Formats: sequence, C-alpha cells, structure tokens
Amino acid sequence: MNRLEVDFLGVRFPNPVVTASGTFNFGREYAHLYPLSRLGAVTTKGVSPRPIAGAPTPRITETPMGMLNAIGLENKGVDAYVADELPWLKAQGARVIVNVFGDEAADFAHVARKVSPYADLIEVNLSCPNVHGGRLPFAHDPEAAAEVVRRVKDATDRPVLAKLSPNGPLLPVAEVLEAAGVDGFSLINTLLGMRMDLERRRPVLGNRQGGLSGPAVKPVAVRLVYELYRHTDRPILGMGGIASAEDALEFALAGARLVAVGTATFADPYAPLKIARGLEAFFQGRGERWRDWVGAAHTPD
Amino acid sequence: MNRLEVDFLGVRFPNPVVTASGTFNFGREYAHLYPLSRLGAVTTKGVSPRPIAGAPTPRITETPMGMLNAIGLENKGVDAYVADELPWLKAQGARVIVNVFGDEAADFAHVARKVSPYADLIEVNLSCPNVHGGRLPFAHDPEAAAEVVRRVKDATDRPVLAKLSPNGPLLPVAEVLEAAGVDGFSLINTLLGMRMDLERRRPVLGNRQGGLSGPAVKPVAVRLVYELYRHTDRPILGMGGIASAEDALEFALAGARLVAVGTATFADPYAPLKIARGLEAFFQGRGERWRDWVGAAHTPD
Amino acid sequence: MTPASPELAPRRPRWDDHAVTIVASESLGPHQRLVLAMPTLEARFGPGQFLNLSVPGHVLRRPLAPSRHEGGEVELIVTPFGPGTRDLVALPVGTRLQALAPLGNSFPIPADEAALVGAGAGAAPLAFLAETLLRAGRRVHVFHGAVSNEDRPLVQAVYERLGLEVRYFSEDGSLGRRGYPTEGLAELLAGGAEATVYSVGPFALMRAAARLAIEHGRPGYVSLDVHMACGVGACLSCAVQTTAGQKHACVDGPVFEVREVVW
Amino acid sequence: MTPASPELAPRRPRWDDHAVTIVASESLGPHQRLVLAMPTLEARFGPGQFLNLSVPGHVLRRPLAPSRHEGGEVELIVTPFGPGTRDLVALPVGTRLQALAPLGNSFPIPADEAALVGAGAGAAPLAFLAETLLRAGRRVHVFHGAVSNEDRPLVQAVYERLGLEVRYFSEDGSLGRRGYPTEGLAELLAGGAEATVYSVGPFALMRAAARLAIEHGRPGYVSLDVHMACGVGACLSCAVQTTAGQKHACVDGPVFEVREVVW
Ligand SMILES: Cc1cc2nc3c(=O)[nH]c(=O)nc-3n(C[C@H](O)[C@H](O)[C@H](O)COP(=O)(O)OP(=O)(O)OC[C@H]3O[C@@H](n4cnc5c(N)ncnc54)[C@H](O)[C@@H]3O)c2cc1C
Ligand SMILES: Cc1cc2nc3c(=O)[nH]c(=O)nc-3n(C[C@H](O)[C@H](O)[C@H](O)COP(=O)(O)OP(=O)(O)OC[C@H]3O[C@@H](n4cnc5c(N)ncnc54)[C@H](O)[C@@H]3O)c2cc1C
Ligand SMILES: Cc1cc2nc3c(=O)[nH]c(=O)nc-3n(C[C@H](O)[C@H](O)[C@H](O)COP(=O)(O)O)c2cc1C
Ligand SMILES: Cc1cc2nc3c(=O)[nH]c(=O)nc-3n(C[C@H](O)[C@H](O)[C@H](O)COP(=O)(O)O)c2cc1C
Ligand code: FES
Ligand code: FES
Repeated sequence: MNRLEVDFLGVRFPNPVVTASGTFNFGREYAHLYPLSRLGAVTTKGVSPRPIAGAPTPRITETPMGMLNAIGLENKGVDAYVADELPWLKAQGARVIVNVFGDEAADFAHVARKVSPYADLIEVNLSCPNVHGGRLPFAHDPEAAAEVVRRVKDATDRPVLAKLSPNGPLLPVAEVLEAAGVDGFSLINTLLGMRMDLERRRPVLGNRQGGLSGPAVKPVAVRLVYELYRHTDRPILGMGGIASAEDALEFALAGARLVAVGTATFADPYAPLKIARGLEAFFQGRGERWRDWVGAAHTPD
Repeated sequence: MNRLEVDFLGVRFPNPVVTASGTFNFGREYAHLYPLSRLGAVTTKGVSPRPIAGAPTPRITETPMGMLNAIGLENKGVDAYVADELPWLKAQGARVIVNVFGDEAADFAHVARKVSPYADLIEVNLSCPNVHGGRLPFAHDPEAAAEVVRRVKDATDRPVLAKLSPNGPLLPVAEVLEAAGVDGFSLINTLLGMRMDLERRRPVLGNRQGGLSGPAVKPVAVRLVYELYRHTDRPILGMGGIASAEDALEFALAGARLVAVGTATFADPYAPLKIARGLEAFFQGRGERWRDWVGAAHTPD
Repeated sequence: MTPASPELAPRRPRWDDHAVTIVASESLGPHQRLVLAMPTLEARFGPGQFLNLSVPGHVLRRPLAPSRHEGGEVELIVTPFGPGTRDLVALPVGTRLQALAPLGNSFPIPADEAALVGAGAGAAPLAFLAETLLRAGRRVHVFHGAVSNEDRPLVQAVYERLGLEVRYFSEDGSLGRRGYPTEGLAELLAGGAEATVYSVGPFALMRAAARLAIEHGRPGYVSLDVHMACGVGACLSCAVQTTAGQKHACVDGPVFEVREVVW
Repeated sequence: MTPASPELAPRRPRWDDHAVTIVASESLGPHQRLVLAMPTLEARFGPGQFLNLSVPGHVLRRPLAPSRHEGGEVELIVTPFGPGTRDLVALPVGTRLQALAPLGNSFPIPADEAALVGAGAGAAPLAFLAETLLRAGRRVHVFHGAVSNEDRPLVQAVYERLGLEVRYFSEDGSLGRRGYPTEGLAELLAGGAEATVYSVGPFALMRAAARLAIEHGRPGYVSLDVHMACGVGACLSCAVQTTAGQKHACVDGPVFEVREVVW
C-alpha cells in the first residue's frame, strides 16, 4: 500500500513531494544522486519565450533562516529547453511540472503550447512583471492574471496551476482566476525583502530587492494555504520553507495536496527525497495516509 | 558628542533605540535591570478605552527565527494605565510613546486625549480590527485609517505616528494618511502567520492565526521601510526583527530615524540597551553619527 | 534606584539574566537530566519557581522548573518535546547559556503531610518540593504516573535519592500498579490523611488531582504549563483564567491553588 | 543509471554530499585554519576546486576552496566575514558538518613557471596550487598582499611549510615591501619571466593581475568570488559575464582565464 500516493487534477503522483521552480533547474544537476522518478515531480525553472540574461550579481544573500534571491528570471528560452532538457527529463520517468512566464498573456500561452508534450501540469508564474501593465506583477492585477489563465487554458490540454504571490491580495485574485478556469493553485512564491550591506551602505543584491524564501516564511505560507483552502475547492500545491516531513505535514493540515521543496535543496540536495521518506515512515507508523491529512485542520473538532 | 542623538518630530531622543509596543508592557518589569531613561524611549503596550481580556491560550508559539503571537490586544484599559503606569513611567525619566487603538476612530481619539500628558509621541495601531468595518483591520481600509488619524490629531497636541501593517497595501494607505495629517510612520507590525500542531492536527494558537515577528521578518521590514522612505518625507520609526546594532543599521540605511526592538527583548531583556551601546561603539569607531546613516542607502553612488 | 528595605517590605528576589554553563547532561530514558552551574544567582530557587533558558538558534527562551538547587548548581529534567527542547538536550557539556532566574512563585509549605502527584517532567518541581519538605520534617507521599516503565530512571534520579518510596502507576502495568497516580491519591485521602495535595503534569492529571483535593476538603496546588515568551510579566502570553479574574502564569503563578483555577 | 565509461568520456568526478568532521581548528590571526576529515570522498580535489559546507543554523552552505587535500583530510582557511563564516570558525573540534564536494573546475598546470598573486584567504587555493606545482617540478613565485602584518601566521602556515619563499607586500610596510603584490608580479614579468599568472583575492587585485598578464602576453587565471546558493549549477545565482557569454561560476568556474572575463 502506497500511503503517499495522491491524485492531483487527474495526474497520479507516487508521493506529494515535488521540487520548487527555480531551485532544481531541470533536474540534470541532481540526477546522479537519485532517480528523479522517485520524487513526486520535478518543477522546472521558469521558462519564457526568449532567453533572459537575468539580474546583476549578487543574486542571492542569506537572511535569518531564509534567503533572498533576485535571479531575474534567467533562462535559455523555451526552444532550448524543448530541444535539450524536457525530453531528457521526461525520459528519466519523472513527472514534470513546467513553470511558465512571459511579458504578456500571449507569451505564457506560447510557452505552454510548446512545453505541453512534456508537462504533466503547467504552473503559471504570476509574480513576474506585466510589461504592458506598468511592470506590476500579474498577481497584483486580477484582470491581467485572468487573461493569462484564459490564454494558457486555450493553449494546452494540461491542467493549469496559477502560482500566487504573497505580496498582494490573495483571495480576490484567486476568485477571478477560478472564474477564468484555472484548475488549481500553487503558493507561495517569495515575499519581497531586502538586506543592506553595511560596508557599501547599499542593498546587498544587485537588484536591490529580492524574494524571501526558506523556513523564515513558513508561517506566512501555511497561513495563506489555510486561507485559500477555505475559499476554494481546487487543489493546492503548497510551499514556502518546507525542510522536513513535519513541515510538509503542516502544509497538508492547512490544505495542500502536493508540497514543493525549494530552498531546503540548497542546504541538502537530498532534501525532497528525505522528506518523502520521512512522510512514508510517519504514515506507516500511524497506519494513515497522506490524503487523510489534507485539509484536516479545517474539519470541526 | 552624542553620536546617537536624534530629533524626531521635535522630540529629542538620546539614542534611536526604543522598545516595540506589546513587548515591554509599560516598562515596570524591566526597570530594575537598567534605568528606562537610558533607552531612546519606551513604547507602551497597546491601550484601548476599556479593558480587553484577550485571546484564548496558547497565545504564542515559536517559528524558525521568529514567533507568532495572538495576545488578542489584552490590556487594562486607558483609565488603569493613566492611574497606575504612565505617571510612574514618566517619573523614570523615560521618553514615552503610547500605542493606542480601539474599535472605531472615536476610541483612538479618546485614548489619545487621556494619555497625552504622559506621551512624547502617540503611535496609532492600525492593525487592529475595525469593528464597524467588517472587522477588516484599519490599515487595510485607507478611509477608515484616515478618519482615525484625523480624530487623533484633533484630540492631542502630540505628534502622531501611524503604525502600518505589512499584510495589505502600504503606499496607498500611507498616502491617504499623509493627506489626513499624520506626522510620521512606524512599521512594521507583524505579518500574519500560522503554525500547526501535528499532535492535535489543529493550529497551535488559540486564535488560530497570529502575528509573525523576530529576525525572520527583518528582510520584509527593511524592504518596506526602504519603499516608504522613497515615498514620504515624514520620519519613520522602523522595526521588525532587530536583534543587534547591525540590524538597526540596516534599518537606518533603509530610512528609519528611530528603531524599535521587540521580540529580541524576550531573548535578552538587555537587548535594547545593548543595541544602543553597540551603535555608540560603531559610530565612535568610524567618527560618524547615526543621523548620517538615516536613508543613506538611497543617496546615489 | 533606591535599595529595598527587606524588613519593611519582604519581597521576591528580583530576577536577572544569569550566565550558566551545562556541567552535566545525562539521559534518563525519554528525559534528560541537565545540571547548570549558575554561580551568579544569589537567591535560592523555591520549589515550583522556574528559569527561562536560552537555546542557541531559537528566538524564545524555554521555561523550566528545577528539580534541585544546591551549591550554585541547578538541576533540570527536560523532556524533548518540540524543536527547542530537542536542541537543548543535545547540547554538549560546557555549553554556555543564559537564564532569567528566579521566576514565578513557589509551592507553599504544608502544615503537616504532603501528597505529590506527578507525571513525566512534572517530577522535577515535585522532587524539589519533596526535598524541601523532608528537610522541614514533613511527611511526603509520592504518586508518579507514566505510560509504561519508561520513567524508571527519572524516578530513581530525582526521588529515590531522597530515600522516598514512590508509588508508581503505569497505564500498561509494566511498572508499579496499572492505572493512574490519582488512584493512589484517592486512596490516601479516602483513608483520612490530612495531606496537602501538589500536582504537576498533564492538564487532565492536575484537574483530576484538584478535584480529589476539593472533594476531600484538602488544600491543593498545581503548576500550570502555559506557553510563555518573556517569562516576567511583560508580554501577556501566559493568561490563566482564575476565580479572581485573569492572571498571568509567569508572575502570578506558575503555582495556583486548585480552587482558584477555572478548570 | 548506467555507469559512465571513463575511457570514452573522461569527466569530472561527480560531486556528492559528504559527512565531514572538524578535526583541527587553529587561529591564524584574522583567519582560521580548519581541517576536515572527509573519509568518503574518493576523488581528489584539484587546486581551485571548492566544497559547499553546511553551517549549523544557516539555510545556505558556504563555498570554500581547500588549501590542501591529503590522506582523507581537507584543510581550509576561513576568514570570518558575515554571520555564516563567523559561526563556522567558532565551531569546536569534533563538530560534524556536510560538504558538497568536489565542486567546480581547477587551475590548469602551466608549462613552466607560475606566478601566484594573492591576498587574504585567496592564499588557500593558491597554496594548494603551489604544492601541486612543486610536486610537478614547476617553478613557483608567490606574491602575497595584506594591509599590514596580520597575515604573517597565514603565510607561514600555508606557504612556508612548502619551503617556498613568499614575497610579502603590505600597505603600511609593516611586513615585506610597502605596496601591492602586483608590483612584484610586474617586476617578474617585466624581467621576461615566462610565467603563467594565477590570482585569487579581492576583485581589484585580480583585475590588476589580469591586466599585467594580458599586457605581457602571459596566460592568466583567476578564481572569481561570486555569491552562491546551490554550488552545483541549479540556482543560477553565480552568473559571470564572459567574452563567450554568461557563465556560472560554480560549474563553469570558479577558475576563468583572464581574457575570458569581462572585467
Ligand atoms: C513554569 C514551567 C515550568 C516547566 N518546567 C519544565 C520542566 O522542568 N521540564 C520540561 O521538560 N518541561 C517543562 N516545561 C515545559 C517546557 O517549557 C516546554 O516543553 C517547552 O517550552 C517546549 O518547547 P519546545 O521548543 O520543545 O516546543 P515548541 O512548541 O517548539 O515551543 C515553542 C514555544 O512555545 C512554548 N511552549 C511550547 N510548549 C510549551 C509548554 N508545554 N509549556 C510552556 N511553553 C511551551 C515554548 O516556550 C516556546 O516559546 C515547563 C513549562 C512551564 C510553563
Ligand atoms: C569558489 C569560492 C571559494 C571560496 N573560498 C574561500 C576560502 O577558502 N576562504 C574564505 O574565507 N572564503 C572563501 N570564499 C568566500 C566565502 O565563501 C564567503 O566569504 C562566505 O560565503 C561569506 O559567508 P558569510 O556568512 O560570512 O557572509 P554572508 O554575507 O552572511 O553570506 C550570505 C550568503 O552570501 C554568500 N556570500 C557572501 N559573500 C560571499 C562571497 N564573498 N563569496 C561567495 N559567496 C558569498 C554566502 O555563500 C551566503 O550564501 C570563497 C568563495 C567562493 C565563491
Ligand atoms: C533561487 C530561486 C529561484 C526561483 N525561481 C523561481 C522561478 O523561476 N519561478 C517561480 O515561480 N518561482 C521561483 N522561485 C520561488 C520558489 O519556487 C518557491 O515558490 C519559493 O522559494 C518558496 O519555497 P521555498 O521556501 O521552499 O524555497 C525561486 C526561488 C528561489 C530560491
Ligand atoms: C507579544 C507581542 C505583542 C505585541 N503587541 C502589540 C501591540 O499591542 N500593539 C502594536 O502596535 N504592536 C504590537 N506588537 C508588534 C510589535 O510592536 C512589533 O511591531 C513587531 O513585533 C515587529 O518587531 P519585532 O520583530 O522586533 O518584534 C506585538 C508584538 C509581539 C511579539
Ligand atoms: S510569559 Fe510574558 S507575561 Fe507571562
Ligand atoms: S551557485 Fe547555483 S548555479 Fe552556481
């Protein structure tokens, strides 16, 4: 009996632990450590229509139990990944969630169409700036975000997740996206933050601001997953600071059906696998299953 | 030469380090450790017109490099504090920032009027729920927040700080409050968060959600102070995770003229004093002054 | 600051932040015995008082009630529970920490007999109380409860060294009697013993002990385990509902008379 | 996974996560010498390669380039800089950590002479290189720069044990010559030495050394110090602008030919 197996929008995941976008690239760097098929899924680095060089360095810096990143969405563009990485990743037997973004709604759709043959799910990154909307992130502009979802839904037959931002209003955006036909949600993306360099009397990061991730943000992420779960019946991929099986269980109780591990992989490249094993041992010991725990903190006492 | 001296809205502070509301009560608990006059100021626990019993326990829980609290605004009501605590606190020679709140704008004004004789500054806590506004926090409802500021300004001759919330939009609220006549800002209040109890499969806190504070939130706080500083010419009292002189300097660079220490006092009751001493040594060593650093990260290279 | 005049206003010794060093750390099955050297503390802990101990990597301190205070050394019994206590019991001997102490109130000394009802690390403050009572010439009954026999090393360490005979109760009967320690208390009180009741342990245990004390008209005291941040009355996190209104466990307790607690 | 065939495709030893133990920790003035026992690492570090070391209480590892790798032990020179390296140098002997290793590329071996220009902990990979070169029978010149004489213990520890004569430059003239180590390099190259140049240190120093190498038509290599998270090519944080486009220091470097770097 596989106590961790979970169905998510019609896709069967052998366990609920997936990698978080941008922290595992396309998996090649880690594939010699363990078969990628042992993970719930690999979520790819964000893919845009054309290559992007990214932000000036330093692109990362550490903060108390967290890190800031301002990679600036560096990627080689969809054609390179469709040629070199996605077929390889699929051939590893891994389930694949492709994270897509662009400057405008049509870009998202373009990428989604091209990666669909290799994708089990499409994750739409709404935290990237809307170039035609004053560079406000899509996630903070419900109408622009809805347009992205509609276009992507038209472009692919794969289930589409909207990745929500913790920096703006959450539930109003989720509501509009549901109406636009989104299949599920993933959250949280990073919280905007900053660290100062006392020698240079300047922000540490080349981009000044960056996205905060890691254990520091976990309470915020659990809260947002909990609030979204109360509001929606669509499934949730939860993330933000997960570094242990216990952390993953907090997200399950709050309502996450899948969980992603990001920053923790930098501290331990085996982290996603160890967390899946930890969950297995936990449920084995209690004679329960992962899916019994999903949303369990919401059931009345 | 006092390198730390700072003028803030016409009040002279011997150093910029004040205690954060709700973490130091009215100072009596710590007064046997050091004279409270050595601090920049004491910010009191939030004071409401009538006593409030507060939230069910547990009211606090720890998170990675942070803590969640849901005290539920417990306090004895303004009359008790005017009778017992504020005269005593003033008699210690401490500068006093009184944190005020209520169910509606008139409550804030009522409290501000009563505490004014003992207050150097009034800090208006806009994160508390607006009882007549669907219990949405005032900070998320610019019009209600502006009404609070207007009423408090009318009720007191002391400078009035609006304490902003990191959970909603910041700059739009700040803008409206400036128009309403606010003298300065203090931020950040806590970030909403949650921790799950795996044994009980329930949120740990009696109130389910709580406010996240401590080093974990520092990058978010520095970023918000930095953004507000670019936007306003009114002085800023910055806080969120400050636990060392270096942390305080990050806030100065971002634009904070005063800084508050909250959660760190639980780890070390001497923390506010040690941070002030650390700043003194820092500026002594460099032959500079605190006020040279305020906002210095904004000056062009 | 003007010095207090102890003759006129006898009051609690004021707490301060003390540098401490772990000088011994010993596993007692599921619990850990830690001994802290605390040379700067002049006051003596009373049984039931606690300290608020720093743990490296954690922003909050952890409240812990000593099981003994002797010659500048404080003994603690710590049960690893969450991340903080797990990290604490793993610290090597020689680690330096900080402790706010002494905090809170302590158990009053009974006129005559005392019945101590505990479980787990609740044995720590109770053992301290037992030692104090034996020195004061009081008669002490100890009832200790556990799930199975995992608390044997703990009971040996803190009670048997006092020469006390502990009545042991375990849920599975693997040590002492099968059942709960309140059964021992019930028999003692039913037998007419004029004992003051003291209980530290899980909420349900303390409530059961409190009910027996009230039923038999005996004084009773419990130490309430409330989540704490500051430990000194400043943060208001440790609210306790009492018949005299809301109190705060870190300064008004942790010890409360059983009739005062709203159970 | 199919095993690679080394004859057909000679490639870098693959990194893994290795349990390491601090077996020595010694202060060298402003630096700390750490020795890690790393029994499970079969591959040998090349000079310039690095490991990504865990530090308790920190979510990111810290990249560090060994100064020696001998008999299952790796020697590091760490300069406390921010919170992570400060915590690292304070760890007691016996502490167990995790290290991703071996990471990155290494310095190529020159045809004949080598000129090493370093400062601070840049001496670590350069000393490793020097040792490798001496074993390979190459001639090695070392120029080390510092603010004053604070690096004396470091130079003794890593270079003098190799029997190397180090030309020392200090800004205040308190040890060796007053000035910068690139002055020594300039004189060497001006004298016609056919040396390959290697530089590790602050950006300005490496750039100055690179310019001299280019000016004199000599090959030159630097190790770029870029903030890293994963250390293995997955996070794209360590971007470096090169004449061949954007590269990533953790996998394409940290060693780059000086003509390839966009200075
Ligand atoms: C007066 C007093 C005396 C105590 N004496 C002992 C003792 O001698 N031995 C012993 O093993 N335990 C004792 N406890 C309980 C002990 O303090 C908690 O088990 C411990 O704080 C839990 O911390 P954690 O990191 O393991 O768990 P976490 O859940 O991670 O703790 C998070 C936060 O919640 C607080 N917290 C969590 N559980 C409790 C709790 N049960 N009581 C109080 N605060 C809590 C912690 O202080 C911390 O701030 C005592 C508690 C009190 C109030
Ligand atoms: C390939 C390589 C080899 C190195 N070898 C050595 C060595 O042998 N000895 C030595 O003392 N130092 C070496 N460094 C520099 C060392 O990694 C940094 O000083 C250290 O990471 C700073 O961490 P911190 O916690 O002190 O500072 P923090 O500023 O708190 O570090 C925060 C984050 O930024 C990164 N970071 C900060 N500064 C640097 C930096 N200068 N380089 C890379 N990442 C940084 C850290 O990895 C960490 O993730 C090397 C760096 C690289 C890239
Ligand atoms: C270095 C780095 C790069 C990231 N890149 C992306 C990205 O390209 N697209 C995206 O949607 N999220 C990206 N994220 C956000 C993560 O996928 C995740 O939402 C966030 O880090 C919270 O999870 P964690 O705390 O486990 O890291 C990135 C995060 C990090 C740390
Ligand atoms: C236990 C606790 C109680 C608090 N009570 C109040 C309050 O009554 N009014 C208020 O404006 N802020 C209150 N705060 C927020 C703090 O004043 C401060 O804004 C926040 O904790 C961030 O600072 P820190 O990280 O230094 O604690 C409270 C914080 C804590 C931890
Ligand atoms: S723990 Fe802070 S008031 Fe009791
Ligand atoms: S450090 Fe992650 S790609 Fe180089």
